[in-house]
Amino acid sequence: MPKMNMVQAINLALKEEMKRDNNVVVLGEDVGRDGGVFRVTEGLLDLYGSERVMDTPLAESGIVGTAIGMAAYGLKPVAEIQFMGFIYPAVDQIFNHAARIRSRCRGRYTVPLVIRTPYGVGIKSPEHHSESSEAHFCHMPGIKVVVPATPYTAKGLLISAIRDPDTVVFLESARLYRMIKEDVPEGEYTVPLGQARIVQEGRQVTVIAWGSMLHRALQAVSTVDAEVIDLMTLLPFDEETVYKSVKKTGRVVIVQEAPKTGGFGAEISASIAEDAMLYLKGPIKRVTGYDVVLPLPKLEDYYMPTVNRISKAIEEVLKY
Amino acid sequence: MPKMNMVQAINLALKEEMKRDNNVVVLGEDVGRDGGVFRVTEGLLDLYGSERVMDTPLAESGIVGTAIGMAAYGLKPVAEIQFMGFIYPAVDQIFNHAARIRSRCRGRYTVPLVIRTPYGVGIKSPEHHSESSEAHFCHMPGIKVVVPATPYTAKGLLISAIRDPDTVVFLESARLYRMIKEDVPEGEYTVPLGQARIVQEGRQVTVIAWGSMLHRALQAVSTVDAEVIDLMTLLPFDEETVYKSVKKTGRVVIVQEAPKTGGFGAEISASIAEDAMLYLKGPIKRVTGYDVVLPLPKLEDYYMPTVNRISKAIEEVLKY
Amino acid sequence: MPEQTIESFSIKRLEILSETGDADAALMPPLSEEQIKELHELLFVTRTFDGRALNLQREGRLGTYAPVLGQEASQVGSAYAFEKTDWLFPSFREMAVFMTIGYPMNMIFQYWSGDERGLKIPDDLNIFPISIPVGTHILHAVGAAMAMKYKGDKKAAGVYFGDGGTSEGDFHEGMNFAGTFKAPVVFICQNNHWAISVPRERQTAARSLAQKAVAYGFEGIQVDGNDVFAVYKATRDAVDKAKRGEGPTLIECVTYRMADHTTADDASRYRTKEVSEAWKPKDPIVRLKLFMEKKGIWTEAYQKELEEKSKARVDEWVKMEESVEKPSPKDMFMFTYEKPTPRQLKEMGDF
Amino acid sequence: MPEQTIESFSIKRLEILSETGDADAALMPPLSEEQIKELHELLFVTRTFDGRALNLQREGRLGTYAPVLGQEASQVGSAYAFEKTDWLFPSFREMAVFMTIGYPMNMIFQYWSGDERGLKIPDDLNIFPISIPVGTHILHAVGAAMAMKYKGDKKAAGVYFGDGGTSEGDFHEGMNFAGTFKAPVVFICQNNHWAISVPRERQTAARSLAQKAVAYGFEGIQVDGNDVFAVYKATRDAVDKAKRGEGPTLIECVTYRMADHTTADDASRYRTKEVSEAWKPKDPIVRLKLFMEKKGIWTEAYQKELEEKSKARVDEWVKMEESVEKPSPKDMFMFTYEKPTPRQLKEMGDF
Ligand SMILES: Cc1ncc(C[n+]2csc(CCOP(=O)(O)OP(=O)(O)O)c2C)c(N)n1
Ligand SMILES: Cc1ncc(C[n+]2csc(CCOP(=O)(O)OP(=O)(O)O)c2C)c(N)n1
Ligand SMILES: [Mg+2]
Ligand SMILES: [Mg+2]
Repeated sequence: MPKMNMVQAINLALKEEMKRDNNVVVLGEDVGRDGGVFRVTEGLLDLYGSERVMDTPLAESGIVGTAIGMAAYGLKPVAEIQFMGFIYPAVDQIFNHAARIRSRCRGRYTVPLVIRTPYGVGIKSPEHHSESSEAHFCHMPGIKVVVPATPYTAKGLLISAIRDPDTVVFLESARLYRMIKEDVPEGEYTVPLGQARIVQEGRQVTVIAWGSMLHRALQAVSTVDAEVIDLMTLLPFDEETVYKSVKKTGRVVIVQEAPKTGGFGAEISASIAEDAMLYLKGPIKRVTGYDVVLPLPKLEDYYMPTVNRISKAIEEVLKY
Repeated sequence: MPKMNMVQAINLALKEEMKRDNNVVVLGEDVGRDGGVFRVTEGLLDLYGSERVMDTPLAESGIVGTAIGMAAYGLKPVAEIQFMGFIYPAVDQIFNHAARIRSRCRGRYTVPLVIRTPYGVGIKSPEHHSESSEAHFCHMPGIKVVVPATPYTAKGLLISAIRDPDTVVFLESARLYRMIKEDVPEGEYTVPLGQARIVQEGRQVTVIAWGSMLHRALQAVSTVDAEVIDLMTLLPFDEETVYKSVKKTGRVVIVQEAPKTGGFGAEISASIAEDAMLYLKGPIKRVTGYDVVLPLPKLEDYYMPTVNRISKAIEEVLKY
Repeated sequence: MPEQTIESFSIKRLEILSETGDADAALMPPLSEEQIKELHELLFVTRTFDGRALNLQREGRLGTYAPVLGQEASQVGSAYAFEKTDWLFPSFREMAVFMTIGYPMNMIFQYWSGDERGLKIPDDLNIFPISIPVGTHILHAVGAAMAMKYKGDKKAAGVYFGDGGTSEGDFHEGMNFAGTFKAPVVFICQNNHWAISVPRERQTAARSLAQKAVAYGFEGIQVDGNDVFAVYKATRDAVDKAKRGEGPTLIECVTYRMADHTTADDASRYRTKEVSEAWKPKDPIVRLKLFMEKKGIWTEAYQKELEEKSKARVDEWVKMEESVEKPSPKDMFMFTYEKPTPRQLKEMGDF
Repeated sequence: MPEQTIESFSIKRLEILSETGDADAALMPPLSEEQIKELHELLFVTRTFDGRALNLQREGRLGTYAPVLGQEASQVGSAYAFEKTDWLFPSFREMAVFMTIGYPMNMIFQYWSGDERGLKIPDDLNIFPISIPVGTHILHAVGAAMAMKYKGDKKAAGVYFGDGGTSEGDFHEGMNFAGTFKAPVVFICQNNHWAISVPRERQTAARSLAQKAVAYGFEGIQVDGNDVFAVYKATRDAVDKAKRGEGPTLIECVTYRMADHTTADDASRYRTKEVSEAWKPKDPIVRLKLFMEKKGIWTEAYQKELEEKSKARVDEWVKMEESVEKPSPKDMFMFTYEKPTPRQLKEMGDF
């Protein structure tokens, strides 16, 4: 089986899905001739032509808004937003339309759309190139939010997202793009949306992470009997798997790259505090980015949750 | 002292602040001649002229973006977004600029801007006129989020917001606008940002709410020895007051109008589960809107947390 | 090589039917007597519907409603120019568009009564649901048009918005995508002179809205929006052009919002009676009636019959609307996703 | 009353300095020899700075950097036309603008090395910090201009953006607000023919970007962006007009991005060498040099001195940048709000 990094795995998913289904089209800034600024869409233009792989004008609301129209007409657009920090002009189209059109017309029109965007700190980029704003999208009923942490799951999740009948925001950690390689089969397989993955079983503490933070979490638990959950789908998240683990371990650490306040870690913590509280032995700890405007590269390493901070949080909850 | 409803109280705050400080200007859709669709800016145009009370073109990003420029230049703009459901086109300006300009240039320019907008269910309006999307704004370091629940606090908080050196998103429950009247002094007073208000002291359970939900919470506790907290400022929220109450009561119910998942109630719950867990007697309950696309008026009453649902949650936590 | 002129543009205005009911023969589109009567009936029944909606609202039987009074020709004339397989994208004031394509108007009453099910578009009609956020649906029309082109379908998209709508960023992005991709889309701007309380002159410093097309490299044309023939002809030409693969067109229909913005609005706060009075002689229905009279196809008897028929149809729609069962609270959960999530299933337990 | 023309527009293009170094005397702005030399020096030192930045980046001493090569005249000529009290709003490629107003260029190196403190604008300079999200800062310039007008300050705002920037909704909303409020703002669009890999023709179907002003009811003009005199004259006229209260102007500077989009980009993926080679003869510095030579104010000796001086200045900025102390992690918390929040204070305990 070929070893692939995440860029290659996602690229392969796109190629295969476009081959399988003529209705799958790709659009965004620089996704065509350039193959995307991270080369995730490399080769698609040559394979499928500029009618299906559309370099758009520089306008994010335009990209998502026209993709909504395409999706309602019957296509399955995969729209790319160049960096997550530039997704905000499209928030209105995502919240007020992609998430709602099915409801608005009681199912006559639907929006089977995938919005891919790289997120996160770690590539030493200018301002706005390092955001992880998943929490905003997780507070919008009608869309789904997926964050893969490995090449294998990335391919399988993206195929599921493309085939999903609803709008999926698909977040790709730019830091992970070329960091890890693993076996990724060619050909069709899916990883289902809405299901978490237990990466490592354990009994003393449940560590919950997604995307780039999974790998730091895994480093931090090397000497602990920890159960590590890769959430994969954030909205809707797999409550069952989380609660089952909490019932077993009684201790929880949640790791999130975004600033702490109002991040998605809060929802997981609050859900546990509501539905699995009686199994808890002590406080639920969140290890997160700080509540600050994301710093430029000189300070970005200080911003992100470190292995050390995660370890300390685990130690603390293990005290109970 | 004159009795005022919230529209009158906010209107008075605007009038007084504009009188006190020439740099305070008002802009938005229909804020001038029409006095705003809820009449909150009524009379300002006649008092202060169209140079200070600006009817803008129909463009929310334009309203907030130009207001940012005005604020950086030295004015103190109060921008109105006609309904919270229409704030999304301005999210990019709020997140990527209003929240960050101070940081970007290390304080050389700042954005002392207030963005007022009516929110919430309850006025039997068309789609997009009933949103409570405060949680999105509470996950953005660099801005503040304020939600008054009474005419008196609304006036004092708005004055504080206008004088605040940072951008404040100021949310006004449309349902409350004319629902309650209370004594509101003319002339200057402020209610500080960042501080919660204990509306009713109690020992058995802490009920936390903001904006329109406060009044339903108060109805629900009529037969219980509950401490009721009106959060008033959501970002940054008054952790001290909340934890102090939780330490006393050991039981918590949080009431939020927005859909449950990823709402601001999650942050409060998670903070408690992290920093005050050991004082808790049982689960933290959230009573919230459902995780659905907000229904049109025929079903909106079913969507909102009812007094009955709040009471039931209180009963439940009292079991522990 | 000093200053030189590199581009020149001009904006045209089309009028066919005068206020006295005379039509310019050279420009008159080929419409049969039957069709002209059909247009007249559509205008008239829309006005009847609109008046009834206001009454129902006053009685508390509808929620907020956005009247179409005065703008009927802009909507009927344009919608009539599309084929059934084309896709239309209305804003919130397009009652006459729904009427023209044969939408079950009882469902439009149902929608304004606060019930989503009124927008469960019948499968054989290609109209998008009402879109409230101003200007935003323009992009959907452009995207659908791009999809039509990609699929090789010989169809066009038509999208409706107001003078206020031209100020939104999404209008700009939609126009620009349409121009760049030569999408088969017709932009129908009803310049009714007001965006709630903001008059047209304060919405933009451009003297016409049609000229905004210059920014995107395609044609913009202004028409008398109260002249159903001019609106029809301009739209028909634009639809044909789109289907020939020659790209988009912007049509500015100059008309007037004769009523309040919505039933929640009070226009007397910001405009005088006189200014709307001045538009009365331009009424689209009066004008068409004068034309038909001159042609001998309008008689008192015809009019009486039309009035009765219109009233009967509207009565029937009201009755149908009122016989609809209340929605179930569970409905809230059924259309957020294709299938309810586990959390939603739990929440549904409350009902 | 059939079809009639209701509006006509034409778009002009201004060129003063030919590729052979000859200036159109009738259009030549009143610039002294000193000023012309100053312009030449600004162009030249910017190019030296820009080349050094690329080197530093390759050595890993700067992060991603956006070179200005080829566009120097568009920036120097325009920035030179503003007064010190006017406010400028750069995008991310405006190194020559910062240079022209006398910004401490060591701080620009510092910024691109990933340190916010490089944008702590000195109090006596009225330039906004670099704005990365394309097109968004246009609104800030318009808002500041509206504030200038409200305050009665005789100032203008100038805002810089690219051909790609004209596609964003914020460009549209900014242009429209500016027109509606007659704000004293000058829109300076550097059409460098590329938005990363997307060529100008695929950005919009409009044949010029200047014509986009038609949509907003004010003047748009195209200038040869490699002709520092034409850029200066057009901007100066626009600034004066703004200060006379006559509203905004859009200036399209037609130029070329000679280098990669940024150091993270590889332009050979999407454009051939030939297409950029074709722009070499239009180089703004060569052209001005030829002009100066003809006027007798350019000599080999002058050039040599200029080169040495430029190199020395850039060396000095590099040295200054490198002597700066590392930022403290605590800095992260100090500029989010005026005062850190209680939660931030707790978080700061980690350092
Ligand atoms: C994005 C957005 N902002 C504000 C509103 C509130 N609003 C509803 S209609 C309207 C005015 C629309 O004017 P125009 O586009 O001219 O259409 P008309 O009402 O005249 O048909 C406004 C401001 C909205 N619906 N959407
Ligand atoms: C809103 C937004 N979307 C995407 C980007 C990524 N991006 C940076 S520069 C650029 C192209 C800009 O082109 P243009 O406006 O012509 O300016 P130029 O780079 O040519 O100076 C893009 C797409 C961004 N910075 N901001
Ligand atoms: Mg209008
Ligand atoms: Mg460019």
